[in-house]
Amino acid sequence: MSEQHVNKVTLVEAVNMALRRAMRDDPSVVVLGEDVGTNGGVFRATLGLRDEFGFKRVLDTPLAETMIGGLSVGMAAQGLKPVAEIQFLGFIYAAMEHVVSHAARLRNRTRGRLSCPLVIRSPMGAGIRAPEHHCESVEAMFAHIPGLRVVIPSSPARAYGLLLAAIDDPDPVIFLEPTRLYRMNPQVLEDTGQRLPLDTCFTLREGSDLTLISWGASVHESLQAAAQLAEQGVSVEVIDVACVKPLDLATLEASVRKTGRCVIVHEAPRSCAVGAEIASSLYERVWLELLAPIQRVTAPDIPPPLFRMEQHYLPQVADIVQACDDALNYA
Amino acid sequence: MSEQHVNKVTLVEAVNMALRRAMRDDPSVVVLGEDVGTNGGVFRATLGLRDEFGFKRVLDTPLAETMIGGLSVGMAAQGLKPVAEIQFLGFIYAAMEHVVSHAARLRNRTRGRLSCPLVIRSPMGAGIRAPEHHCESVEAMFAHIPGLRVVIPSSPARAYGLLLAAIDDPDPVIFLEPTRLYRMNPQVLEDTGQRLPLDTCFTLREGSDLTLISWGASVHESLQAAAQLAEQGVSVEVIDVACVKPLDLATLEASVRKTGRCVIVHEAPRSCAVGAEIASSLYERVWLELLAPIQRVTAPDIPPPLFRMEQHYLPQVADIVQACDDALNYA
Amino acid sequence: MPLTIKVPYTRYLAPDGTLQGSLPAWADDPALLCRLYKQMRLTRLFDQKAIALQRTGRIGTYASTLGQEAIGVAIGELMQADDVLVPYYRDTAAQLRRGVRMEEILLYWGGDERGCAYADPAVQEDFPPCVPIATQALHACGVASAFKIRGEHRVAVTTCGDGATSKGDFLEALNVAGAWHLPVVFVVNNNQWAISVPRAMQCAAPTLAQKAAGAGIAGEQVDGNDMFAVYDRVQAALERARRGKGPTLIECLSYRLSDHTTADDASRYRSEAELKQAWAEEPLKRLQSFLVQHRLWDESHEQAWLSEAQTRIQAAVTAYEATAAQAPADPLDYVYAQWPSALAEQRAQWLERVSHTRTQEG
Amino acid sequence: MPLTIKVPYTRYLAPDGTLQGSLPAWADDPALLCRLYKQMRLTRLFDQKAIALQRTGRIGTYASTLGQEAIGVAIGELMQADDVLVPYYRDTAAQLRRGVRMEEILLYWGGDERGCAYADPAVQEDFPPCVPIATQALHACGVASAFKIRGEHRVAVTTCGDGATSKGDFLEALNVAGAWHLPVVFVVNNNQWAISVPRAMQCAAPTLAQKAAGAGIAGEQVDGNDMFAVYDRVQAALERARRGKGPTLIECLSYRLSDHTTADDASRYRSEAELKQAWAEEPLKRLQSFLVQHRLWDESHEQAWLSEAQTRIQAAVTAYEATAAQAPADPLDYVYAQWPSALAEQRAQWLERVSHTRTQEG
Ligand SMILES: Cc1ncc(C[n+]2csc(CCOP(=O)(O)OP(=O)(O)O)c2C)c(N)n1
Ligand SMILES: Cc1ncc(C[n+]2csc(CCOP(=O)(O)OP(=O)(O)O)c2C)c(N)n1
Ligand SMILES: [Mg+2]
Ligand SMILES: [Mg+2]
Repeated sequence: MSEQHVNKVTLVEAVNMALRRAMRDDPSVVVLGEDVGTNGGVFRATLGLRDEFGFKRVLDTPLAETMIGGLSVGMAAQGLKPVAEIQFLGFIYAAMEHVVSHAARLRNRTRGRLSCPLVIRSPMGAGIRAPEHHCESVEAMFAHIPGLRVVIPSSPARAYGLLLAAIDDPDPVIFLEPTRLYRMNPQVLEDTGQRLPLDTCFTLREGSDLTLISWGASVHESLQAAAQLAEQGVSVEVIDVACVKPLDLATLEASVRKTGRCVIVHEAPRSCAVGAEIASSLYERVWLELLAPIQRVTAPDIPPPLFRMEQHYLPQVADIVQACDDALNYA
Repeated sequence: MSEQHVNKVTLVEAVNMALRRAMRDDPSVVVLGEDVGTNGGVFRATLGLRDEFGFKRVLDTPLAETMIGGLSVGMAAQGLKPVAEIQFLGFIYAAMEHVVSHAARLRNRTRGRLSCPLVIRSPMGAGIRAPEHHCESVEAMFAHIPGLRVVIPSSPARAYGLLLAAIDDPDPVIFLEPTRLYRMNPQVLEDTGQRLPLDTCFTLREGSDLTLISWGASVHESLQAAAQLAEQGVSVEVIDVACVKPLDLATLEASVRKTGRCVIVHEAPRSCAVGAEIASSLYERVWLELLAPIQRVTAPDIPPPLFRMEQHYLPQVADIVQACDDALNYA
Repeated sequence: MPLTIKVPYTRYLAPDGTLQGSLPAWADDPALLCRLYKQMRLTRLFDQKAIALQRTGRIGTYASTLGQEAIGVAIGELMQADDVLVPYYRDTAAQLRRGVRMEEILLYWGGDERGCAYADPAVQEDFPPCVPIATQALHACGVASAFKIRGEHRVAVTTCGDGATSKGDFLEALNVAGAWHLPVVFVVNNNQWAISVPRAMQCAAPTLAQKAAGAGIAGEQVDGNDMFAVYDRVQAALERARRGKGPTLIECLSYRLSDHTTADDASRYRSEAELKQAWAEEPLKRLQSFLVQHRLWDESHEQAWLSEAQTRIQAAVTAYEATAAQAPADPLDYVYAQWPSALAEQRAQWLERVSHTRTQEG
Repeated sequence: MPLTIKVPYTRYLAPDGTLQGSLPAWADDPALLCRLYKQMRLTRLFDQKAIALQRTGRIGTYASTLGQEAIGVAIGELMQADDVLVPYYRDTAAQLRRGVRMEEILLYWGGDERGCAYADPAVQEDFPPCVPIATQALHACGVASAFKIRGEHRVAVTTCGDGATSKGDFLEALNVAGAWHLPVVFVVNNNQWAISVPRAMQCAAPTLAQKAAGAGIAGEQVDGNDMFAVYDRVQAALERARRGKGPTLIECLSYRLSDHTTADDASRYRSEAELKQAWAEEPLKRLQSFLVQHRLWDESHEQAWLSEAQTRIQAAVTAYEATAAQAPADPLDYVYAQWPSALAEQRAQWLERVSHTRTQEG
């Protein structure tokens, strides 16, 4: 097939494709949020949806995140499938009460009489030279909450398949899209409607010496680190967790059982992040098989700096390689 | 000294004593929240403060947690030391944006020009047969946020000394008070104004066979478990973490280095809780000295059930003893 | 010229039950009026029973509806079955009339989630009582949005207290209801107190109804102790909403005759005199006086109804107390549609633990 | 009778700079008027420079203040040094006049926290630009509470956009300001757009000023392109607040002549015709016309000021670009008053990492 016939899409285009597919296939899917209509979203994730599906299914909301959260709960309880956009993850806090106290609990509270099949999409992460609050990675705050699913795609294909699955899912899903990857590495992607599972990790590269676990934008650096290490003859297995709540520990466990060494990479500040849960769960399961302590490569426990210092904040390929070396050379 | 001269105070009375002491010593301390004035708070933590310090320093707010959070930020930036009460931890989410995006960052954002010396007090935890949302233990959501301190006392003396220190502290402190302990185990406590450090754990019982780490109401069951195990000749060291952010890992590390075994107990749901951070940090530090994997005794990953099933949700003494046995008998 | 505002106010019955002016046409229906009164009486008796059960430890904390019966009963009576009620925790009156069963209400306050499962088909889509203040107002807007998106002529009705009107959720809800012209009715039960905080400290505006102005929606006050006033205005608001004419905010002026909940002691913060005055204006006696004055009701009716009501309530209490324990897996089975395989281990542990404890307890 | 409301509106200057009626007494001060005009012109030139710097990658995303100069300059001019400004991100105009330096504003948008450290003593207690919409309104209430608690006759002034008036924070702020009678002035810069969402979709009320009614505070509209109107009403509101007469909400009707930020393309969602109309009403030209008509200003004044302004701006850009890199520890040193010993290890790692990267980069 010649280059020009190949339909390469970026991650943000894949999100758009999934939204369009879901809305075509299921009339109960509605999209709402700030600037999602005429403007197609500040990143263009909802581009063209208003034209195709009209004002009733693509709703520009007033500027109020609490309202976006609460409205989605009410719509979902009515059997709609709202896909709400929070413009940046740093603005989700006002919606927290509705996510934690209602979306995550309505089914349990009513013993299944009502439920909350909503998706909250939000761009996440640093590295795009954006202003303050446009760089957050607070997936851990949601991953702590029973009743939620938290999904973070790291490629166009996974964005497409996971978003479709998230919209199908009968329970609330927080769907976080790494802005740094929005326009990186376009992939060939057919609009097949094929879902990806919400309860398994994705092994992106097989290896036998060390397991490199990551999610979101850091998967990108993790793959680069694995490639560098391969040149040195080290065989690294790279796993994209993708669904950080609930966690598919079985896949992670099997890999670490095989390799005996593990490095976890994430962009969120270190303390009480998802990396801690993965590490402690793995220790509980494979303690005797571990050949070295699990390393965490993370942002430090500081707020994301404004963009001049942003590069220092984010885990770099060199940091990951270093951590892998440490694990590999552990006495 | 005869019984009747001993001044025994409960945890909630100790909180009241500390607030009164702080307000007497420092005119910049003000108390605000729902029902904190005339009513003295729904648990009576602020009892009598309105009478002593007047309307200007003990402020009944309108019913709006976002407002309580935002107002406290503004007051604190002006050099007041607001001590805000969120009536129950389950109602703090609406204040989250102000805590995370402002309180935790104002100093950093202005390179020290402005700061946020506020305290947010809130009753936490299950076990008092209260309605839904009155039983939350979401300390992990705050412990993940750089710029915050998160403090949880588990005795009247620690409530008193830590609250005074929290009010002194030049940065924002989330101060969580276990309702289950509010009226349990009164202690002799003098109103000396003595502060306790915000950066160290408290070793409540020394031991050599196993380290039992907990905080909040679970400290109570942990001590009981240690007593039971002592009867069987097992020497358990019990540590109250008390300050879950930042974490005094040095004390925990030293203890586990000594005992070689560790059990962590908390009331929050398991996934991505503070227990995970403690466990992974300890593994990183004392991996070679550990004689068994670290056990976590926690609530399951479900919302706190209404009170009929509450007892099953909370970690029980028997669960802790069992986990200790498992650690002790690890092959 | 400063900003000026005028807010409509409706009252038909004076506190002593005498008429002020003439009644609207719908009120010329003795059967309806007696039904409303009987439902209010039933509600109050049930409320008393719930408090008694709490005092003896057979349910947990309970929020009394004493003094708010006109509001809830009117709402419950007027809504159609396929409308959706999005209530707060002080809505026993409306919920009972909608079809929620007494034993369900007891189960809920008795610490059992099955109390919100609702057996009656008429309330399948109703929300359970909402505890986080004012959040329900937004859920109602979501429900109303769903109606509008699907082109259905249904209405969402949501209730809250005076305190709730200070919370952003309530105000954001009014705003989106206005911006989207949603079929939703907001009923504020202004019972003058938010726990210990009096209405005057909650807001400097003379009425809460005028919060509607900022959202560009209809707003009005009614005497919430006057069943005629509440019924009339709620009916009009439902009608408007159903016909696509937009949302309404109705502020009902009432009084919380009870403590905030059974965990509260209102004598700490409000005066005997105020309470006494409020009792003189309460809704049940007022409607009863009217009915008696117009010979629609008498002592024998009253006795007959009291006895039937008590029988029903006792049956509900018996049913409540006979409810079997929850299945051990219940607290897990409804967290997700399907318990995640990733958490299989936790499930096993939980089941073992619950059955172990139950065995021990005998 | 439905709820009715009347909102005051103030305008002195027609779009062509001609007077409508007579000016207030304070306006009889040519020096003041010229100073205001010059400050507006300086602001606009600086704004243009900032956009140019963004286009060439020398600062990051920038939110233009084009078309909002009358509002910001009036606020900055009228506030006393010990009042506190709690601005949002589109407040370059007010901040500059208050004493924030141009190079600080560039540093901030250039991705450097030192841009909010503010060297000028007059702005030591001012807040930095607030990004999370409407949250600043509550901070201003907190600041005003502090003034009131300490018995100080100072005022907190906070600004926000039209979109911000939908967010709970804004509405909760109005409410507590009313309930507590706080010395705070809320200035809404209603520039008709919240990114791509037009004013009409934000709220069904005909004015945003009437949101004051729900909080029981003063509210009014002014022509935000008319410096006389803005100045007059902000002055009155500051005066009221300072004298303990309570808060005011002022809605300034203006227009966002720029894209939302440099990351936005407004041509995607609004018409050329609308923009053209807005240019005909813009504030700078309007005041200039008035001044020229009254012989207070002429082309030679204009040229002289343009050249001085450009010199100042160029000096600021030079200072900005000459700013030394942050110390490696900066991002850690202000997270807490003292870096926690518990995190000592992270500090060491960070410092090593930054210095390592810097060395590599040369
Ligand atoms: C968000 C939130 N904050 C605080 C509480 C605790 N609380 C329960 S009821 C109540 C007062 C509510 O007063 P009002 O809205 O007037 O309703 P009422 O109980 O008087 O009917 C408070 C503060 C809560 N349930 N939710
Ligand atoms: C809480 C929050 N939500 C969303 C955003 C993203 N955002 C930035 S500006 C803006 C529009 C603001 O419009 P308006 O209040 O009218 O102010 P303007 O920019 O027009 O001056 C939005 C949605 C944000 N900064 N904060
Ligand atoms: Mg009330
Ligand atoms: Mg705007």
